[in-house]
Amino acid sequence: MNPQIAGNPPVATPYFFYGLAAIMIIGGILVITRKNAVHSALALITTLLAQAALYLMLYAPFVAGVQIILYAGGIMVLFLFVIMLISIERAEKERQFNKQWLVGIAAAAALGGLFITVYTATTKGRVLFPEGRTSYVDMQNTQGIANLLFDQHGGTYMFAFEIASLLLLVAIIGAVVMAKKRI
Amino acid sequence: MTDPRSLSPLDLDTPDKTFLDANELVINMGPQHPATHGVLRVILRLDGEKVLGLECVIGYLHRGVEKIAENRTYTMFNPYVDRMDYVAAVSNGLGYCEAVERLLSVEAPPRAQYIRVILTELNRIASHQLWLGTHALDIGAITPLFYTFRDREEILKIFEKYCGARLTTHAFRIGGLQYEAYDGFERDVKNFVSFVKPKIDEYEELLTTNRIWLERTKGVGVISGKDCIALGVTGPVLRASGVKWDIRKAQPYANYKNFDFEIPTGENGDTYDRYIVRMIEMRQSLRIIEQAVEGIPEGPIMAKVPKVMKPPVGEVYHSIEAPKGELGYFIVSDGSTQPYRVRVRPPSFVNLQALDLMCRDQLVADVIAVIGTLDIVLGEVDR
Amino acid sequence: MPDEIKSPPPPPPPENEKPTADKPATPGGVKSTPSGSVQSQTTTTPTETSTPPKPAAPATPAKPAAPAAAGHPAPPKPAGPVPTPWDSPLVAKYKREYGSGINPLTHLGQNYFEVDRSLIPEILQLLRDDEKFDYCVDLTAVHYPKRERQFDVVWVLYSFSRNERIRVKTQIADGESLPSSVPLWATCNWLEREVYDMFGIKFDGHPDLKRILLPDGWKGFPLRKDYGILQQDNEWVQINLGIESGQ
Amino acid sequence: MHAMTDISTLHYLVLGAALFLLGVIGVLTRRNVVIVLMSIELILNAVNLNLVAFSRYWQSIHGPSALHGQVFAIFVITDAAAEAAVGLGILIAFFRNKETVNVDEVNLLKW
Amino acid sequence: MHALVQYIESYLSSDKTPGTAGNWFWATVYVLLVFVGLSIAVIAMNWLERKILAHMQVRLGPMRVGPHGLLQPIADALKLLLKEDIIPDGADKVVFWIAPFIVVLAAFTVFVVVPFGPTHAITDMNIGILFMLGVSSLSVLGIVTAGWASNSHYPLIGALRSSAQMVSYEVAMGLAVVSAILMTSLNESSTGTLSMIGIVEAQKAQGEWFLFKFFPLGIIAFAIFAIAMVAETNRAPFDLPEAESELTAGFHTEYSGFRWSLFFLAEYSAMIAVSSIAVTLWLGGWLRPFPNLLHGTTWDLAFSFIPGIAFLLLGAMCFYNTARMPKHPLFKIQTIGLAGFGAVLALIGLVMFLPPVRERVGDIFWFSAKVAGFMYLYIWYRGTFPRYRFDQLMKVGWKVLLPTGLALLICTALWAMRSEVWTQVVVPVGMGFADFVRRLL
Repeated sequence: MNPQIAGNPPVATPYFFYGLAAIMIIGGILVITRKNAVHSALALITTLLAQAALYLMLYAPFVAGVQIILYAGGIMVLFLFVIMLISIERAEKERQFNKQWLVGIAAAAALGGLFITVYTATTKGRVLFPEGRTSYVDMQNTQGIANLLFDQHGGTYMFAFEIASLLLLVAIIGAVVMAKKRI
Repeated sequence: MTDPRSLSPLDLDTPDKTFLDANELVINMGPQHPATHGVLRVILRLDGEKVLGLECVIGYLHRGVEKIAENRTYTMFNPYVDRMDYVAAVSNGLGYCEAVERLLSVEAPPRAQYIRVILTELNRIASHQLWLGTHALDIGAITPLFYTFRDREEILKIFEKYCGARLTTHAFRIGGLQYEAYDGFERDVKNFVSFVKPKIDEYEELLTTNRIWLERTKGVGVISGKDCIALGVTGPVLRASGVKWDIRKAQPYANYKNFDFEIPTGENGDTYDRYIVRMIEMRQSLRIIEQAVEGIPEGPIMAKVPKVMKPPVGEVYHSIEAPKGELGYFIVSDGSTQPYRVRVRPPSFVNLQALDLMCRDQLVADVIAVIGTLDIVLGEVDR
Repeated sequence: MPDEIKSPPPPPPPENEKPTADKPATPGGVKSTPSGSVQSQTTTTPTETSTPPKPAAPATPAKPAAPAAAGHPAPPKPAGPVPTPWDSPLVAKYKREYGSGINPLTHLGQNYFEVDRSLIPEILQLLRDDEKFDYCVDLTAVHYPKRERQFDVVWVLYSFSRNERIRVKTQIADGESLPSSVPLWATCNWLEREVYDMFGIKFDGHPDLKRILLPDGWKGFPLRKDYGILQQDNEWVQINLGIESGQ
Repeated sequence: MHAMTDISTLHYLVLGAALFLLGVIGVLTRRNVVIVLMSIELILNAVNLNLVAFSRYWQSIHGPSALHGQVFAIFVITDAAAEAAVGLGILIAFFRNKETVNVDEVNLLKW
Repeated sequence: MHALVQYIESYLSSDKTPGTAGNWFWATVYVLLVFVGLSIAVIAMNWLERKILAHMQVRLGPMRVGPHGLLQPIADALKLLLKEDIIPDGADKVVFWIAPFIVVLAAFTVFVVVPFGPTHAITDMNIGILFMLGVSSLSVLGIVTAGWASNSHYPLIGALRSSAQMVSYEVAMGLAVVSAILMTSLNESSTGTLSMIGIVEAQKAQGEWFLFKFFPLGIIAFAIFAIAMVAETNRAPFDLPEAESELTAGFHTEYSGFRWSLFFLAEYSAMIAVSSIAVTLWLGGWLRPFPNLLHGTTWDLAFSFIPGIAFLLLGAMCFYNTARMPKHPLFKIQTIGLAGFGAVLALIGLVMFLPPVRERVGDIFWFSAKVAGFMYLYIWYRGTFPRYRFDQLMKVGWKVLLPTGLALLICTALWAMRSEVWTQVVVPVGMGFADFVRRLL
């Protein structure tokens, strides 16, 4: 495996990675198997928080913060709201899996096979993504992202930023119109 | 669920049964509820948060006072009268005694009438203070309750000194008073008036300009003067809707005519106006008490009334201005020692009828505020 | 205050000997202070009274002809004031129009009409619209079991503009019904419901005539004279409150 | 495990792939629309994980300012928020008219 | 022993917070210190709230348990521990059990980044304020699941209402925070930072608290945050869900005993957390008043005495009350208790005068004093304001706070960049327009 990346102390010991990965996998399984929608929502929340921790290990604190605020604090509240408003006890009693669940599993297995072959085939001799030497200073992460997003001379994502805001505007109006009782 | 194909896609106002938009919810605000001032049960028909209509179910505190009256002599029924509107017991007693005096065509001596006026006005202030405390508590302001109850304690002390009881005082007798004013009565009342005058300003400071209080009371539970008269609503609620009518001025009794005081009226008959009207009424009562204490005449405190009174056959209707509105007694006498029929016209019972009209299209939270502003006492509603 | 005192012709209420109230079966010999007798009137034999009271619980309010405790009431004092005919421009106008059906009287300074049952809706309408009696203070009834038309129904009206209060009385028999005055004054809605609840007088045209103070299933009308002070609707109490004795 | 010195990008890719698979299974096999929407969130999370992992790899080559992966991850999160909002809006409208939440009962193009 | 003292010395002189320095031992020590301090604060807050509210309402408040009710919070805690823990039948056991922990988790993890001093914070994350807002938004999840798990109609409505309230006021809070952070980038050294310690350093560098920066804007931002934070913790005028004189009861009605006390604990720590954000962002965190105006050693010395004096004053209050305690033997224990308590406070005051302690304790004292000021504000609100109706509450949230927040953000940005805006926007546009007019004529 690749040697220690110079300059940057690892955020946490590798065991953390395996622990968090396990939490995420189990959470994911719970999300798709739970009968009660609230239980699967809670499982999804644990997965999201574990992923935020993983981001910290990948030296991306800003994305971790956004993940907690937006995903766990925003979207999941939306989900819980809707689950409670629609009060779908009746739906729990019914069959949880649709008729073609077998086809679904088969397709997923095929996709899994594809991933495995790709990963194993390419790493026979050499490392798929060899780590470089340069170190990166963690303290400047937010500023780094800001420079990238808004700075003229750095690769600017200004245009993408405006499109994203447009997308959100459309989503807001769409959701409101959709949920209104009488238009 | 109707067959989906029959619903044309544009037909969006079909009634839906989900929790999300149950279009008519019937909620029962039961007899045991912190904000219904006693055992009143209100059945609310709601559209989400808006009140479509409500129906009051009363009678939980019905003790059959009028039936008891027919089995008691006139003097024995006197204490029962205090148990109806237990918050303003003194004015109940005044109404009943004056009605029977009218039946006997007897007049209480001037000294008795002055002391009666003082005690009734003190009782009006106490009733308004209790109203303000509980009304503010319902809307969420905790502090006024403690201020008003501390000051109300002073009045109850005077009652206790005068007639031994704090709440159901049974202070008056038919024909005058039982007890002579204890020495120092005038001094206590004067001290009380000077003590409570700045305190009422304190209540005003707490609430009158409190932005959230204004928002919770302005434009809530509006009722017009015309509707008030049609529904027979009287008292501060009627005056707040702009009708300048007070029995103490319109048909003076217990020589109210030789005290001068104003009658406050409001413009748009909402909860805020009723609050202002009652605050001014408290101050006017203080003025009456001051004038009465100055002018207490000497003389007997009891008119010549036989021990076992047998009023002549006949009937009389006499009403006074109780803190909640017009409290009337319709007494029919058949010449024996016991009244043949005593009908009590309770202001709270009639005012409560207006609750449905006032709460129409308000929000659930406002129903509590409107019940508070009507100032009903269930003892009087159910009798 | 009524100045002149007339000789006391017997007024509409019945003669005085009528046993004033339905006294519970007071045990002979026991000093019948009303409150005392009420408490001691329990079904089991109360130990403290000297002679054992009749064990039968006064469940069935047989009208005991208990001798009125006060003995034969003294003859009414002659001096009592008595209703005298009342005349005023208003009364004159109505007298001309309705003649016998209306009988204006005044007693102790309070004026009232005694109106025949058939004229009631008309008179009330006129009083409200022409004479501006826009506030119906009260509506109640009085039960005279001895008379053939047993109930007196009384409206107390008040006019803000004239600052005057009058009463309108009418006599109806048991079982007869009256046109509801809710269309005239909205306040009569609950008042009529209470009169129905207490006396059993029906008002046709009332939007929702049902009991207001007593529970809906209650049988019996308490304020009638023949309804005992201790009587309850045993059946309702047994069913709803589960008290076997019904008390 | 002696070779456990450090977590390479490959570890993250495998984890992302696993999450992706779970999401796909969820979408394909579940009948409840809410769970399907949640599975889509899972898929988007898996994508995010890969992006941030690549961002670390890219940083190790082009120096600390190469945070393209993280910026892109933020855009994916905003998109997920928009998608969730509209998806739930559709769900509410759908539930109000059809009283049911099951995906396979939405078989009419126009009802 | 000497090594230990030397080790502590080495830490005290280090310039980095234990978290950033990657020092596991000190980080855990700090975590313990902060949480012990927090629980003491919550207990003190419980007593203070009841006493101050009582005195505002012309009554005495708890007097019976311990001198002047000082042991009342402990009695409450014991009662809550011993009370039976009822789980409503049909309730969702798992979710019912998890919900309070989510709320407590959200309320407590906020303190990881709260800066009590330049080096006195558990860790100084690069995304400090973002982390705090994120974690405090997690408590909404706890409340919603609590309402759902109680399996009854009214707590569900109560939960939905209070979470709707918290979500909508989070938006307003975010805007106010952004405008404060924008001010951090104006001094020459830093390029604007999210880290809490960085923000306070910026205020120190710029020589004034952000409350007074850009005169009206700072105060408006602070006002928006102050209102939003009261709504965020469901307190005072916005305490609609709990104090229910209407129909819907609060979301934690089905809870009892220990679980209910968790909600109670979470509410108070959330209050302290949100006020510490306000203090850090606008009132200059641990900076003592007038750091630049009255700087210089004499002033520093004078200000450093204040913590000691404050504690001595508290001790004096206790002794004054012991004197006034009635002489009846029944009160003997209480007088001794109060005297002891006063002695402890006086002792702490004296210790604070020792030179080594004096320098270091100043930061923590000023920060706590400011947060205590906010706590008093909370209690004062509760004493005076009636309750908002739910629709008014949402109206204030969306129609008042949000627009002002947006306008505030724009104005702060424009004002902050006024030189650049002038040179790069107004001037060229003006010139172009003048040229256009000249060509017309």
